[in-house]
Amino acid sequence: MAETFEDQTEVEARLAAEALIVDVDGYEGPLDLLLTMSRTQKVDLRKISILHLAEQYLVFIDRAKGLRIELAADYLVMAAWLAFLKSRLLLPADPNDEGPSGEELAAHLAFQLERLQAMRDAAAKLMARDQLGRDFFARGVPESVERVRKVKYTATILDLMQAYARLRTRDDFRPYVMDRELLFTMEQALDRLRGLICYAGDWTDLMSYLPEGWESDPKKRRSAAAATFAASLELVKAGKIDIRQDDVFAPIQIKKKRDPNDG
Amino acid sequence: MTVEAPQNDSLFEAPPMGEQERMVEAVLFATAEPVTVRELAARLPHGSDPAEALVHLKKRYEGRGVSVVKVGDAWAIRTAPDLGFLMQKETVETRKLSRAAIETLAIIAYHQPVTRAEIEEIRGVGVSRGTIDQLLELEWIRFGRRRMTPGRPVTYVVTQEFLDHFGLESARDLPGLKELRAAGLLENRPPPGQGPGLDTGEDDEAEEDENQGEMFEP
Amino acid sequence: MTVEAPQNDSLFEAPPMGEQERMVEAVLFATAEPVTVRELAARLPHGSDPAEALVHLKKRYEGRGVSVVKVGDAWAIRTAPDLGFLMQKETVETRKLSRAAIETLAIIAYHQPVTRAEIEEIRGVGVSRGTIDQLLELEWIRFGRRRMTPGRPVTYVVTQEFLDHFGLESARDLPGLKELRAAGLLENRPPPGQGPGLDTGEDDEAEEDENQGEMFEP
Repeated sequence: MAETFEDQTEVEARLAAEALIVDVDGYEGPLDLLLTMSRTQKVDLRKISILHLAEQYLVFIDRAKGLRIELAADYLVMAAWLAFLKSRLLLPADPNDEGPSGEELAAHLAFQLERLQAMRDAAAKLMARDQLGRDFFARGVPESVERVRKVKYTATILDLMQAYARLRTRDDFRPYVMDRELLFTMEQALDRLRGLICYAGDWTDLMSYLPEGWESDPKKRRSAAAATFAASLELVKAGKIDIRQDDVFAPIQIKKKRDPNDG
Repeated sequence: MTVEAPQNDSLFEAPPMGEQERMVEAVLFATAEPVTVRELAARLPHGSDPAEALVHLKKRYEGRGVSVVKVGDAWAIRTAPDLGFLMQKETVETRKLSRAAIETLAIIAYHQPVTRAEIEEIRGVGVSRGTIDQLLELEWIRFGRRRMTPGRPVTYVVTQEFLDHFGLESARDLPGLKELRAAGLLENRPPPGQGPGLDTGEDDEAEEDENQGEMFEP
Repeated sequence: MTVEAPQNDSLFEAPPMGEQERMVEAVLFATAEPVTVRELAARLPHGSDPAEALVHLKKRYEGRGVSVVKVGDAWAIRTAPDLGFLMQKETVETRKLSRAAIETLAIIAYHQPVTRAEIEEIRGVGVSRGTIDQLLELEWIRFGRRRMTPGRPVTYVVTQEFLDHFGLESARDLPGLKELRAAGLLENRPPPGQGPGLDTGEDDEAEEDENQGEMFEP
């Protein structure tokens, strides 16, 4: 059955409401279906027969069920509610019944249908308006406002000083490591002295034995002096040289020890 | 004539109105989006009165190929609608909206601010997530204030883009709005007792009806 | 006034010139590219004379906020040149110099003229090209003389702008380590010996070196 309507437009299908197309999917819910049905009454929505409408709907649901068409729960809820409304409209009112009258219920349903129809009309009018990008147009080459973003960097004298102070004090926080390249070891001093000592027949200032390039830089000089002094003591101990210092803070002098065998 | 760069300095006098009109014209021509009076005021030299300049400008463009239109509280220049046929090349193919989306949009426009539950009540069917999403994505609707009712549901309202798209000065200019309101069709009328799928309104004490049934019959 | 849809049919007369002018106006406004006369002719109703309409339109916009200009052999509407400033919104953002930049700047200020290699030695980490560039761009440093050492590396010195910004009369006015310490900026006594390879001359580290060195002095 449904197939025979396949090619028809939705509108035609809807207008053929009396045949009651059993294509529930075509409707957006029970209210939509009811609104479509009400159109067949071809009267002002405020004057339609809700009773007639309810009967139509119930017949539709029955037929749909007969065709074993899956009906969404809200269709069945609506059917139950309409059956209830129908009974209210047909039977004399029970004076003890506290609920709303059938008339009120019917009036509200009519209001709902009319409101839905009104919104559909409004939607149609809205979509029929001239639309931007279809009927009227915006500027084709918008010159977007150029945001000239000027970044201004600031730094105060305090920032500057703190940065410098941080750099200069960084060693305090650095784990202690030997600066190897600035260190002259005793072994190096010993090697150097052993090689040079044979030429030291006379008392010579120990400081003149500092290696080349280690005399001026205070740090290197300190390291070389200490290593050379320690090496000289080692050579004295080994009996290779003599050492002397004339006064406090006077220069330390060394001399090759005369070899007893040498004569 | 040389125009001073904008100065937030009241020492400089505002430029003459004719000059202000030129400036508003330049700014509106330069942007595709509507520009608010406040933004115009911020961009024009200090002491300018863009609102007045707009009045002059609007008048100047009456009957021309483009016109100065009000969109919400902003202003824009748009081509005259009767010349749309010249612009086939510029036409933007918009995604076709589903019937559900169009109806939902209309309901939001005419009933705003409106909650999702209210939209569903009016349509008599659930509103799918995708429908609302699509409208939000088009920037035709946005979230309004939460309703001060239990659950504090969000509401939806239409945007400036919506007004711009449909050439409306404000939501009050929606077609047929007055008539719908007069007919009471924009009311959120609580159903008597329990309606189908509706929340409880106030329980109107049911009056006994004398003539049952066919009172709606013509 | 209603305009007929374009017809390539000479049975229809071309619209009046005023109407053609409106059409040209709308097309120029809405198109993204400048439009040639030929293209205008193709878009306007048959028999129109867009060249003439353009003359009228150009005249109409003379002295306005926007003007009709020729771009190559095509036409467009553009903001009047004297109103260009309206299309800019200047925002000034104040940002602190990065730590790398301020440290580099401090080293240059205290040690100028100084080579990049020297800055890196003092900082103990590499100095990125961007940091130097940023300082050059700020005009806080400039190139000094090349160092007469192998490779003849460039040196950096601070500029007058630097001195102005920091309120200094000369770079020599920068506080020395003693003063930094007195001001509480240096909490720890510097280690004996020096920071990595520095020699600032008049600070107390040099004194300490001398004192210790004396031990071996004759």
